Parts: sequence; C-alpha cells; structure tokens
Amino acid sequence: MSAWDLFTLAAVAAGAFFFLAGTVGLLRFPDVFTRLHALTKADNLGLGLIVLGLLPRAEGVFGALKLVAVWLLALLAAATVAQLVARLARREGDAGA
Amino acid sequence: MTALYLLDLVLVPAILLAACTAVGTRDRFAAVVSFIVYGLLLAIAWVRLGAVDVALAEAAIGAGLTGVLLLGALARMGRRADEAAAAGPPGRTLRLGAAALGAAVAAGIAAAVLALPEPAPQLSGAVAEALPALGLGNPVTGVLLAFRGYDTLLEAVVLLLALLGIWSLAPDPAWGGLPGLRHRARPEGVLAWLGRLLPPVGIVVGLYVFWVGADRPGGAFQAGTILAAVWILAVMSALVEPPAVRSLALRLALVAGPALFLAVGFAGLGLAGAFLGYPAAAGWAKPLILLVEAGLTLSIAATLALLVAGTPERAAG
Amino acid sequence: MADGLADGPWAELLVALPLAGMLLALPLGGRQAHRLALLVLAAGPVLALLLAAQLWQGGVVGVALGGFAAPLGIALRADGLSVLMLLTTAVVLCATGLAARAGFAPRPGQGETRAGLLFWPLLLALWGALNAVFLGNDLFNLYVALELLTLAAVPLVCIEGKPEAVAAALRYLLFALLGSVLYLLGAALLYGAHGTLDITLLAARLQPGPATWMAGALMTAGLLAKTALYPLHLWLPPAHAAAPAAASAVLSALVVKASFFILLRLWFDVMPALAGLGGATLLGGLGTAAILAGSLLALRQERLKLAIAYSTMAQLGYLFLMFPLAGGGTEAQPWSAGAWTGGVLHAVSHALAKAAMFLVAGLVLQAAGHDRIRALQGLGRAMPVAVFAFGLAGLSLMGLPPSGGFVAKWLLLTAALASGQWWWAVPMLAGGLLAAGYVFRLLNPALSAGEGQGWRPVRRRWQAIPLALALLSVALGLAPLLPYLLLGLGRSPAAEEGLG
Amino acid sequence: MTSAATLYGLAGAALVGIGLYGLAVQAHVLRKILAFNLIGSGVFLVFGAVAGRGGGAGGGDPVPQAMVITGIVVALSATALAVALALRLFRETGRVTLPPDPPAGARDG
Repeated sequence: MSAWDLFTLAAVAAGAFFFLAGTVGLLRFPDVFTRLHALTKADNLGLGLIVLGLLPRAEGVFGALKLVAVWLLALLAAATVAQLVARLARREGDAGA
Repeated sequence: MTALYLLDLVLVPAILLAACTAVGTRDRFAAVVSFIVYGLLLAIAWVRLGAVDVALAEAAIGAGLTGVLLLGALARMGRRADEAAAAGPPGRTLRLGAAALGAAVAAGIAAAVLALPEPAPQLSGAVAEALPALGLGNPVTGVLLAFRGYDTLLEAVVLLLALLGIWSLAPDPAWGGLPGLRHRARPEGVLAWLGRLLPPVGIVVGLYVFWVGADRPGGAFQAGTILAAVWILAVMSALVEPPAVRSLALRLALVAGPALFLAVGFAGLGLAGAFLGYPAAAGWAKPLILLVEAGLTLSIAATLALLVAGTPERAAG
Repeated sequence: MADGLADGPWAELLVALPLAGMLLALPLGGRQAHRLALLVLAAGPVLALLLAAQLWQGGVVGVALGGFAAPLGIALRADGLSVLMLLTTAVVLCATGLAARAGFAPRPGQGETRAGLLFWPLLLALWGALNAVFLGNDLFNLYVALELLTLAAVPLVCIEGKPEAVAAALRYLLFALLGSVLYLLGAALLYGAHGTLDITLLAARLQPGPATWMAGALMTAGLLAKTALYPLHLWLPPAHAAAPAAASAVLSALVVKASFFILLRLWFDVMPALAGLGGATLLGGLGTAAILAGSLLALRQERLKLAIAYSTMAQLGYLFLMFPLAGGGTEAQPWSAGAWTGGVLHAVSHALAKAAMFLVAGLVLQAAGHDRIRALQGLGRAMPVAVFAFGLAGLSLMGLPPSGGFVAKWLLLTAALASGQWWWAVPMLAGGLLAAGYVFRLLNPALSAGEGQGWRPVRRRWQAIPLALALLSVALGLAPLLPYLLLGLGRSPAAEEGLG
Repeated sequence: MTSAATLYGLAGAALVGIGLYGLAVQAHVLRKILAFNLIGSGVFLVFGAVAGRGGGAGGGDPVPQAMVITGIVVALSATALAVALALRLFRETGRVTLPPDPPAGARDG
C-alpha cells in the first residue's frame, strides 16, 4: 500500500464521516433551517473530501478535472436549492414541519 | 468483491424502504420525494449491475424527469384537503387483499428468477462480434442504433406521441400558444443567477455525453435529457419563454430526429439492401449512426422539455 | 404478377409509411394534415395487397431489419394471419379516415385548430402501431409497438375535450400501462431463460419450467387487460363510448384485437403447451362470461354508443373460444383448423361490422345532436342508408346467414361439436340470440313511424362509408374462400392437414 | 457477481409487489401513477438482473440493457401523458381521483 493509497483511504473515510454527520443532522435537527444547514455544510465538505481522496487515482489530468467539476456543480446546486427551500419555508411559515 | 457485496446488502434494503415510503406515506409530497430518492438509489444499483448507460438513464429520466413531472402536478393540484384525503385511509379488507396480491405476485416472480438457468444464455458474444463493423466501442449504443434500431425508432415516435397527447388536452382557445404557466423569478434572485450560470456548462456536458456515447456510456437519450434539463431550468428562472406550439421551428426540431432515422433507414434499403441497415463499406456506418444520434438528441431534448412544460394554456403574446 | 412487385419491401413500408406521414403532418400544419393523412391511408390497402401477393407466391415473408438476423436483430414476419389483419386494418382505417373528415377537416377560411391538426398524426401513428404489431416477430418489439398503440389511442378518446372522456381516457391508460408492464415482465423472464425474444427461435428453444410458466401467465394477464376480457373490461365501454365516433370505430374494431393477436402468437406459436394446463378452458370460460355479461349489459343501455361498446365486450368473448377449440394439444385434430379459421374470421367480420356501427352512431350524433336510443324515432326515414348499414352490420353480429359472422360462428360451432366440447356451443347460441335482442332494440325506434325531431340532414355520401364496411362484413360470408386459403399459410403442417 | 445479480432480481420482484399494492390501495391519481412507475422500475431491475448474471467484468449482456433504456423512455412518455390527463381532470372537475365506477347501467345526459 503506497502513501497515495493511504491518503485516499483517509480522505474518503473522513468524507464519509461528514456525510454521516450531515444525515444525522437531517434526522435529528428540529426545523427546516437547521436541517438545511446540516445537510449542505456537512455534505459539501464530505463530497469535497471524497473527491480530494480520489484525485490521485483519476485517469490523467482530464479525469481529475471532471472530478473537481462534479464537486463544483454539486456545491452550486446545493447552495441554490438550500436558498430556495429556505425562502419557501420562511414564506409558508411552516419551518417547524 | 466481499466489500461490494456488503454494499449490495445495504443498498437493496434501502431501495425497498424508499419504495415502501413512496407507496405508504400519507404525505403526498413526501411520497414523491421518496420516489426520487428511490430512483437515485436504483441508479447506483444499475452501476452495480455493470449497466452504466442504464444508470445514467434511470437517474436522469426515471428519477429526475419523472420526479419533476410528479412534483409539478402535485403543486398544481395542491396539498390541501380533497376527496382523496376525505375518503380517509383505504379499508382494511382492501389493504389486506392488495397486500396478498402483491406478495403472491412478488413470490411468483422471485421463484421464476431463482429458477433461471446458469449460466445465463445471452447475446453479448454476438454483439461483440458484430460491433467492430459499425466502428462503435459502446455495445449498448450498437444495440440501440443498429441491431435493434427499429425499437429505438418506434420509441422516439412514442415520445413524440406522448407530447401530441399532452397537446391534445389544451383548451381550444389556447391552441397554438405557450405551454404551461408563466414562471416568475426575481431577476436578481439566486434562481435567475443559477439559470444564467448553468446553461453553458450544461450544454457542454450534454454535448459531451452525446459524443462519448459511441464508445463509452452515454448517448442520445441521456444527452437529450441533460439538454432538456438545462432548458427547463432557464424557463423556471424566467429567463426564456417556452416556444409557442404553432412555431414551425419547434415542430421541425421535434420531428427531426425520428425523420432523419427513417430517412437513413430508407437509404439503407438501397445502400445496404435492408431497411434500417448501414452500408457494409468500412467507415460508413459510424458517421451515419452519429448523424442519426445527433438528430435524435435534438428531438429528444425538445420533446422532453415540452413534456415537462405541459399543455398549451396561454395565447402566444 | 411481376417478380419485382412480389419482392418489394412491402412489410417495411407498411410500418414506415404511416410513421413518415405522421412526422410530416406536424410541420405541415392543420390546413394540410388531413390531405396528407388520407393520401397515406389510401396507400394502405395497396401495400397490404402487395404483401398478400408476396405471401401467395413465396410463402411466409420474413425480413431481418437492418440485415441483422435474429437473435441479434429484429425480424418482421408476415403469415396468412398477419396479412389478413393488415388488410382489414387498412380497409377500416381508410373508411374511418374518410368519415373523420366530417369532424376533423378544417373548414374553409379557418386557421389551424387543435383537433383538426392532432387527430391526423394520431390516426397515422395508430395505423403504424397496428401494422407493427401484426408484423412483429420479436416479443420486446411487440411491447414497444403496443405502447405506441396505447399512446396513440388514449389521446384519440378525449380529443373532443369532454370531461367524462378525460376520466375514461385516464382509466384506459392506467389499465393499458399495467397490462404492458406485466407483459414486459414476462418477456424479461423469457429472455433470461432462453436468451432471445424472437418468436420463431423461442418456439424452437422453449423448455417448460417455472420461469416459462410464470412468463406465460404474466404476459397473458397483461394482454387480457389490454383486450378487455371479462373481468378486466371495466375501462372499455366508457372509453369507446366517450371517444368521437371515428376514433371509437378504430378502437373497437382494431385496437383491442392487436393485443388479442399477440395472445394468439403467444399461445399458438411460442408456447402451445400453455393450453394443456387448463389455461385454454379458463380463457374459454372467461370468454363465455364476457359474451353473456356484455350482451346483457348492451341490452340495458339507453345510449347508442354505450350499447355498441358493450356489444364489443361481448363479441370479444367469442375470440377466446378459439383457445379451447383450436389450442394446444388439440392442434393436430381435424376440427382445430376450422376453429382457428372461424375465430380469425370472426375477428375480421366483427372489425368491419363494428366500425360500420360506430360510424353510423357518429352520423346519428351529427344529425340528432344526441344518441338516446328512445328518442331516435323516424331516423329510418331521415337517413335510410345509414340505418340499412347498421342493420347489415347487425346481421353479422347476430351470426345470421349470409354474413361473415355467420360463417365464423358456424365454423366455431362445428368445431365445438366435432371436438365433443358441446358446452362451448351454448354461449355461442345464447350470444347470437342476445345480439339479435340488442340490435333489434337499437333499430326498433329508428324504424318506427314516429315523428322524430328536426334532424339535421346528412348527405348520402357520408352514409355510404359505413354501408361499404357493412357490405364487406356480409360479403365475407359469401366468399369465404380467400381467407381460408390465406390463413393456412404459415400455420403448422398439422393444422394445414386438418383443413382438408 | 452471480449472487449479486440474483439479489437485485429478487429486489425487482419485491418492487413489483410493492407497486401493485400501491396501485390497488391509493386513490389519488398521482399516487397511482407513482405506483405504476415503481412496478415499471421493478420490472426493469428483473430484466437487468437477468442481463447481469454471469456477465463478468464486461458489464453483462448489452441487449437487455438497451431494452431497459427503451423501457425507461417509454415509461416516462406514458407517465407524462397520464400526469397531463390527471391535471386536465382536476381542472375540469376538481377531482384528484378517478370516479368510483364507470357508468355500468343506463345514463341519460
């Protein structure tokens, strides 16, 4: 097992931990806003760590770029959707639902 | 191998749980969201089965577009009380009977699946043998566009027919007009921002998926879905209006793919001696297939986008 | 006939031409769509006859699409049964297309309308789908063709935009979708067990086993839902009654028979052993129930179109008597060929007669503005040709000589008695009596001397279209030789021996 | 791989059962359409499992995979039409369920 493999293992494991934390937050937090907070923050970081961990194993520069693009697009989507959900929740006033 | 099998042992119950939630929960919104989650989990299952093309199609079409359709309809029908809610939960006899029926059918299918012969009789050998003559690297594209191209031709027509069916539900005064409701979004809002930012990226990704389809997972249906999604996003963020149903350009875009496929098919009668055949001469098949796929991508994108947009409801402005 | 004609790509054209017409109609727009559609429809009988000639000269027509032979590719296959169904389809669609001009051709000076445009591509797609079903030799391709058929038929039901038609169309769609998904599941199991879905190859490779039986059961259940066999008939009467008359004619005459056709392929060509398990008796029993229930319900209706729709449910029941009389283990028997011919002849003559009846109902709606049976006094004087056509079509439904329906029922009856299964004769005779009951009940007010209301006049040439169909249905009984000979082509040798 | 493919085949069988239950029990039209989609994807999964058995590293038999892609597109087409019909029914009558039974007997209108 090379150093790169160890790096991959560590980064992916850390990413998986953040995903788990985000999911626990989604299930345990009381209202829409805190749930969104848990989901977007933790999952974005988790995905970032997983992508980082996979970078050394990518097929060339192009493959690595694709991996980074996946992360950036997921960030973008999560940020926008979180905004929209939060605004809808505030307008409908049922943030506790 | 064992680790992956562990993944299966987690994934399958998760899929079944999502399906049960989608069927069983009281809240309709939660049901549709569970269905979308279910579709995404199913896409992972398809990767596990070694079918990446199917995984792409399931995620984009089965989960994505179907979910958007159901969510949109739910929003328009409202989550308020109606006769479905007033009727209360279904009666006990009905539930027991339905459960017995479902279980019996599932058990029968399961028994049949377990009784299938090993090793499985299959056609991968025949496909691999015939594929080089077409100049393609992706066997699934070979099956879709050449070996079973007739299915794909009919399927493209099915998609178009669904759109005609939806259009046929328009109120007569709105015929020729714009599909769906007017979308509103704050011009400085985050949705409008995303609607401006994503389309260039989405178009590049869509064209890429179309282009690699010849040799690797991807192709006309997946690419068409991505392009349609880009366009739906632009409509939702009120940056563009959907085209009027009477527009000739739109109608040409809708029929271009299947029509091109038919034309190449007829050409095959002369050039290859068979309807939907490709000329045997080396190097001819692949450009023709790419041509057909390009047309299909355009038509599929336009059709899918308009399927989501819905019935014409407003006179063209 | 010249060799060149008999070698042409007629089978391929029968599928491709309607689809090409449908694709062209959309950009062409509502002012021209109906002209193009009628032009394409007119080519139908010619192409079907050319294919019949090809079959006559060279035997069963097989086409490997794209030059890829099965199991890799998809094959089209035309035997006598296919050609007969293709001919019937082409004739009925031509007639319906002509009749539909009354409702769906643009009026002078009017711009494009919704129904005026969409009806025509939908009709062409329906035709293409029917042809694809009758020519398909691949079980998965047949699934796609069935879905094409459903998605063309459902919008036709509610193209006039009436609320009750929308509900009927939605119910129809849900039934049809459940049916096709069960069918597909069966096909998946067959592929898993045998590695091909080509009907010819499958028939040769078939090994009985749990997967095969389950597949047969699932596919049969799915196709029965689509054919609206009792007790899965609930969707049919409202859908066929709510549709505009021209669409009802096609739905009742042809669309339900497409799934029945696949059922025949499945039970006679793919897995003849299915019939040995009592399955044939079950189907015959359900057919009997359909004949009795459908006829009794038809007798109780107050609306002309609903009565005709329930009669369709009853007449479909006769088709299922083919399974115990011509099916499975009894295939080598001398009577099975008679039962086979009788059943198929019934499908054809019912298609012609039922299309004629629905087209007459359309004319009634046009003239009276309603179709309440009791308020149709004096109709016979207002539109004698149409009422005569209705009566002729009724003859065929009752099975009175000299009609196609008579020959069909006679053959089925003979087979029932010859095979010692006399009990199947009971529903046939009862069904004929009940059909006489409902046809007379429908005709009675029309023929009575009552005053009636102010009928809007209907031109003779519109009335001539259903008359032509009804005459054809009767003529089948006068010259049954051709269908006999055609049907023999492509059957197993045992069945052909039985014909002698 | 073999046992994994069979596992997914069994999951597909269960999904068909779950979908049938939903189709029978749920009254809301959209829930019926959703249940139909569950049945459909269960059938596709059975098909895929059939294709995946003994496929090895090459990813199994491409023919059923292509058929499933066709099936997914066809299912979407049908769903889109059904949703549009449901919306039209809702707009015309305010109903979100199908009328209990088609008029079996005589109706005047």
